[in-house]
Amino acid sequence: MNSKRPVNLDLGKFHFPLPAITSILHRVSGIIMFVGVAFMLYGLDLSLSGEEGYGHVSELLSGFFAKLIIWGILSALLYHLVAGIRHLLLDMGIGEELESGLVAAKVTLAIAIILIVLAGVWVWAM
Amino acid sequence: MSNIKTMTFDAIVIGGGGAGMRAALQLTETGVKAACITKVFPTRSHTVSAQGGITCAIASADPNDDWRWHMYDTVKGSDYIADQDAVEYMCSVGPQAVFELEHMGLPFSRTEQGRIYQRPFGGQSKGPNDSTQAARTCAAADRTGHALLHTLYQANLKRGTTFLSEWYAVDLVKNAKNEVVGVVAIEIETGEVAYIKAKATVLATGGAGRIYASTTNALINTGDGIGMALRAGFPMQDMEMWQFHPTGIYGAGTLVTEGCRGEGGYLINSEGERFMERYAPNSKDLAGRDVVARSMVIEILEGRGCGPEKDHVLLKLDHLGEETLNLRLPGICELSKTFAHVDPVKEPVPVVPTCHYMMGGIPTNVGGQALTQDDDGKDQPIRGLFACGEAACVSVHGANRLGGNSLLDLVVFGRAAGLHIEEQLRNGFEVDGASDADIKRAMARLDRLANAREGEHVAAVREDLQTCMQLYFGVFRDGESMDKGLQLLNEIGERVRNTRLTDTSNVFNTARIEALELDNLFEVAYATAVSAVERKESRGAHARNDFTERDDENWLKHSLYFPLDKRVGKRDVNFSPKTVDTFQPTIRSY
Amino acid sequence: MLVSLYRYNPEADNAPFMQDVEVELPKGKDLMVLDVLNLLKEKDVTLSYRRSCREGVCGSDGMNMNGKNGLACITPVSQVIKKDKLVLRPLPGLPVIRDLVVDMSLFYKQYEKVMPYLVNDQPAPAIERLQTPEDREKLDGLYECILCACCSSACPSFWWNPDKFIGPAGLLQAYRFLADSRDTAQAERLAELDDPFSVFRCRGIMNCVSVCPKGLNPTRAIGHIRNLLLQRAT
Amino acid sequence: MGNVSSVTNLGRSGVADWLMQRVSAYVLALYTVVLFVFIIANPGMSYDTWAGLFGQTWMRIVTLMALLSIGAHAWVGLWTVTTDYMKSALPRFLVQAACGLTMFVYVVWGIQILWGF
Repeated sequence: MNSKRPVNLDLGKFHFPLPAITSILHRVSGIIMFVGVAFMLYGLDLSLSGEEGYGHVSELLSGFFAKLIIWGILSALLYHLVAGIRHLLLDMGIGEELESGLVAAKVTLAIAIILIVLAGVWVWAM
Repeated sequence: MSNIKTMTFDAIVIGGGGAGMRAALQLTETGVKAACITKVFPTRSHTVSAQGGITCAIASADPNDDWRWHMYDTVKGSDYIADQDAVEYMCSVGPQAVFELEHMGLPFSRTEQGRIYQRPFGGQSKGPNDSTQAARTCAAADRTGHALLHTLYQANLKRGTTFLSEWYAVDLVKNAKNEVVGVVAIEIETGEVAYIKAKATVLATGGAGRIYASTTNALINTGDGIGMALRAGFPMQDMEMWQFHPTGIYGAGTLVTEGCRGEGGYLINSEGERFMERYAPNSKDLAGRDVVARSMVIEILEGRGCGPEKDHVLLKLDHLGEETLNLRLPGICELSKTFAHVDPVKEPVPVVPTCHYMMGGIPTNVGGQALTQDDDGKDQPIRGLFACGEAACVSVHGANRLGGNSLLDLVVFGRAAGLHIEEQLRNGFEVDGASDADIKRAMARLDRLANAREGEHVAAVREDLQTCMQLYFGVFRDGESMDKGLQLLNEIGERVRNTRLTDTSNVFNTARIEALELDNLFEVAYATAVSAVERKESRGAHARNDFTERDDENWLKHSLYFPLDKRVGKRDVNFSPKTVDTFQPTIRSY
Repeated sequence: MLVSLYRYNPEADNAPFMQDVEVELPKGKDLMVLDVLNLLKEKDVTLSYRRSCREGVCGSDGMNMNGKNGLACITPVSQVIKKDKLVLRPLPGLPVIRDLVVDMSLFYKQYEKVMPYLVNDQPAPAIERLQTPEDREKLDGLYECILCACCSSACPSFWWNPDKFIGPAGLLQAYRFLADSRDTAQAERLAELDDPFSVFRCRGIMNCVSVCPKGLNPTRAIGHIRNLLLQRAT
Repeated sequence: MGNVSSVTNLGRSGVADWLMQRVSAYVLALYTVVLFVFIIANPGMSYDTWAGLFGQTWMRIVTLMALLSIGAHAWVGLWTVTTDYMKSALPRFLVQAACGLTMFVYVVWGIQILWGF
């Protein structure tokens, strides 16, 4: 009988506090980054292969689709960086209380969003 | 019975609260093959709700403290019908039992010297010749029961005690020689019924405050052990003695500890008067609980109650300061906010006397051995049956229990029962087996419920029972109204026997458990009512309007209720402590 | 008010389902969620849930109320109700025995793993072991745990690894004994915790802190354990 | 009693994994910030400036360190993610192996880039 027992794990039915959301986004951004590294290495390879390759990269970067990819990877990177810093602060015992933890999560999200927007502006301004 | 599962142990403990787990620990430690049967996971037992502390002369607050002073207070508090040999045992062994708890890890609050913190509690003095308020209640903030219960569970885990957790004991199994040889129990999770066979059965099933409508007791306090013992035909002692705690939160019934008053809080009426100064000029708010509860009811009856209904009084704490409240009474602050919507730091807490503790129970000797009387009125052991904790009546509380003595009772007599059983078993104690018919008898209630096609729902009958007890057997009693109550109880009893179970499933059927519990509530209520009618005097918690005086000539006795003929007899109080002089009954004043 | 109940009876149902019941609330009184359940049970006795102390100290009636774990007995309906609806589900992540009753054995097993008892290899003195008020204060916020499982069953790390990650409740108790000046088994305790799952599955999301009905902080305790493990390793 | 270990976790102990992840996090955070600042400080950067930066030995070494940090950091992270969500051993092992291989490729590729131009 035991093995047949249902488990209440309908994630859509639960309330997740902000720190939990920052955490899952951290995880998701990490996975995106893992794939993103391939793009970055490709870009680095090409850009260092000579004048021609460097020009090619610049040219690539002017395309909308490439800009989107770059912005996506940058967003993941920036988010992962900011949320990661929250983790490092948490390790030092900062933001471990219910309230401070909530503040830390809000600040994390706010800074990440600002940086991501700025990154977007920067990418499209290039 | 071939079709019923049998589990065999040397000893079983029914109840996983403080007393049961202390007994189980003692048994396991000494190598007895024992199991603890508990209807809730052990740390959900009602001991967890105890707040203020465990009273014991460990001489921390006062290096000259003496267990004899504690003994004196306890005997006086009991209004002189506690057995003095038992009180002597509890108070003298107490320190050892408390130190053992500390060694197990109980996180007691501490003094600057690093010793266990002790706070003043009601009825504490420095002996017969010095009524100075003593501070004798060892505390872990205001969560002593929680700390104690978890510590005992942890100690049992360490020793590897067998727990049958979420098993419900249905009835005792008696053999042809009237020996108790185990219990029929039901595993709540699966509905499976088993005969749990043992040479020693310990009833540590706690109290039964749920016979009253307003109680500080947990919903599980349904007097299961008392019910089982009564159905098995064994007598109950002092069942009329129910303690009403002065400070149950108004409306909710949840307890706020006497420690509040120990730390300096006091009660006020609608005129803002500290009225206990009138009733107990010396001890004031720290008089015996029966005295304080009665004073409160008188204040309310005389129109000095608080609130729109003028039906409660107030417990003032704010003058103690936020720091003290947070350090010493953090749980109280939490409870007050949740249940009274009041922050004790700022406002007084509305309180009202609320049913709290059953002083009566299964008569036992100091070793937890359950007793009955033979035809000549002499004590006879019930072979195979033991009891400890609130379910037992050793009797150390007599007609009124002192605050902090219940936790001490649990550990001292849980331990004592374990010691005593181990010794009995070591000396080759044996009982006869049970026949199929013996086991079948213990399953009768299950069979009735399984086959009842018609009848009333449990909840309605239970509610009427509780209302009846509240109305007719409360803080003040009188003959006429109790007769009315008893008559009503007879009708309710008929309904109890005709309840119907609409849920007959096996898996975690809580409706079945509640139906079985109702039988026990009724047994306890009925024993209470009959005993209360019979004791024609006022003593301790038993206060009658028609017999307002204590009657030492006729009633310096235990009452003994015999369930088979519903008769109340008397049993002598023990006035022969072994190492100290008897404390003679005098007028009890605080 | 509409109450939506998670119902499952293994003897009758193949799968759990939500049952909507209309409840008439008494006016002018803010009931606790447990009171509502008791009202419902009077009408339908088959509804199953655990309860005992009804004052928030025994830890029996942990459940998921409108998406958040807590104790039914000390949660006023007004605090959790959304759009006049109360949704009651069993604690997440633990196998459901029936209705709101979950199988807590995995939870208890994790608790047992941390040696939740005082170990002291010195002979016991005739009185209590002394402890300064300052040392005793270190146990505040730790020993008060009531084992209701609200925290662990709100923790995704515990959902995914209930057999390996000790979970917030167990770790809080692990630290309660690590922090006790009377305990002499610190090295042994830490050795038992130094694997990638037991402690380090905590991702610091603090769901445990946000649901604890006693206001305790397992995240902080886990941080302390991690620091002790680091000190031990370096 | 409480000890659980897995052949695929890197450091064999929780502390070692944890430390590795934190140390690599610091390296990566620093590297990212420095690189960002360099790029932003040089708008419209020419190939020579770019290649000049990566032509220096210290930058090559630092970049290699960052790459190795990515390897360690991602391994601990991905190992946690896979053990969280993938409950049957073989698929989990295959995904973990694929991740490991990818990381190896990244590092070798990186070395080729850095020392190959």
